[in-house]
Amino acid sequence: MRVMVRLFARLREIAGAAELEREVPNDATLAGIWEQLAAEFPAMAPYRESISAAVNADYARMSARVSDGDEVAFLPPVSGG
Amino acid sequence: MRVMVRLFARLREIAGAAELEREVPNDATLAGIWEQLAAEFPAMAPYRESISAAVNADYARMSARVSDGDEVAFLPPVSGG
Amino acid sequence: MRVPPFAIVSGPLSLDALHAAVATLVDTPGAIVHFLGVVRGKNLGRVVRFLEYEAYEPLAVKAFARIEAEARELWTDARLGIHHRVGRVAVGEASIAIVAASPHRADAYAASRYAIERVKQIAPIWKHEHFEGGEVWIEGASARPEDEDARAEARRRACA
Amino acid sequence: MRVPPFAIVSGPLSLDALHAAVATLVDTPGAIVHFLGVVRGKNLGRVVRFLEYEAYEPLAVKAFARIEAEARELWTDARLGIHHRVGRVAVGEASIAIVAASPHRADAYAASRYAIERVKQIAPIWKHEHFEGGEVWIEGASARPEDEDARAEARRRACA
Repeated sequence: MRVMVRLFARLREIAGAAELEREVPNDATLAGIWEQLAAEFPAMAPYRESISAAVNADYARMSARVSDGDEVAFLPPVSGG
Repeated sequence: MRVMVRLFARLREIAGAAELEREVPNDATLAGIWEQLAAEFPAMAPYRESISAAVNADYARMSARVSDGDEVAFLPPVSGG
Repeated sequence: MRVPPFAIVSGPLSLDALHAAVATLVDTPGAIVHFLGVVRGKNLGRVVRFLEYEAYEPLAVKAFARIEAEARELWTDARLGIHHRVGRVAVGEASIAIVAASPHRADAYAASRYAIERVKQIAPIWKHEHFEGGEVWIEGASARPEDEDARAEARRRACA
Repeated sequence: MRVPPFAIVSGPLSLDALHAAVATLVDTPGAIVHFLGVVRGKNLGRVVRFLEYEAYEPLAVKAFARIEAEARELWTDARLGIHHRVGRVAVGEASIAIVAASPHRADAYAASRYAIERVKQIAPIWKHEHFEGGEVWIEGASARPEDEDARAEARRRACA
């Protein structure tokens, strides 16, 4: 199945894109999609412990499964305000 | 000597005037001037414990002496804000 | 329009003008906190028609400056502006505006809260409440600027 | 101009519009507290040229609404508005405006402070600092909306 991966701030810069469409396994979790990305972009690996994730613009745990067509987001530590 | 007494809020209403020029003894304290006023306007007497006083627009203790021409103010409990 | 940071004002308060006056006093204000005290339509079960405020203006302005000096003993880099209305103030309008600016937000919040507590304690200002069926002078605290218990209470409320 | 209480905004923030949007949500707001976070000219010894903010907009707006819901669990009658800028923000300009309205001032102050602490903890917004000699992404807290320790810390700072 395919998901749209959204990336922000430094992660966006590492990937060179704010959105990436990626083919992932049917039973993929956010953690699995992250590992796939980190393999593709090794500079992302140091963010493994500090990122948050969202599915369809709601915060989600890394263990959450995703569905075909979902929008998945990986968020580096935030700094609003 | 003469002083200008300024009164506010309920005290002003009791006196029927915002300013009163009054003759006071040369060694008068604020407490003495207050007693003179409270004798003139008995409805002020209940304020004895709760008023504050000022001389020439600075807070002053009731034991402070005043000088000829001073502006003396008696302030009921405040309610700004 | 240039306005002084401490003033008694007849007519509507201009928060923008007060903000501008205070923000420029701080070298690098990272945080600005505004407080507006707004006239409520009910008080102690009474339906409020409007308030009328009276002040001893020169002493009130000095009291505001004193309050800022006290605040700066506690939060060195904070600056304050305080404007309070006199005369008739309608329900829903602001009777007081306080602007606190500081490099850091903790100090701006604390200085702002300290200021409103101290204004209520020591500023020579009186509220005449006109309600459905009558009117009454509101009498709160005896103004004792040097009362350390009152200052301690204001610090406590400011979470200092 | 009608504005929503929670928004990501490109271009200068209008505190007046946000104030109007929030004040009408409270039946009798006796106290309104504004917080403005302003871009400082120095950070960690660097001379800041400007900031550039990026947000995950739909999630940020939901995070602001979540923060208000949390605040209303603690201060039932308080209402919040939160606007945060994205894009380039100059030194001296506000990057965030928060309006808190409540019948009572203690709740308005607490809800305001709680809100800015929670925005910094969980809103999906990032600050790109452009300084003399370079640029850097500022990375603060890992966004963990359900982390009870973080919420407790925000309550503590709000003096709740």
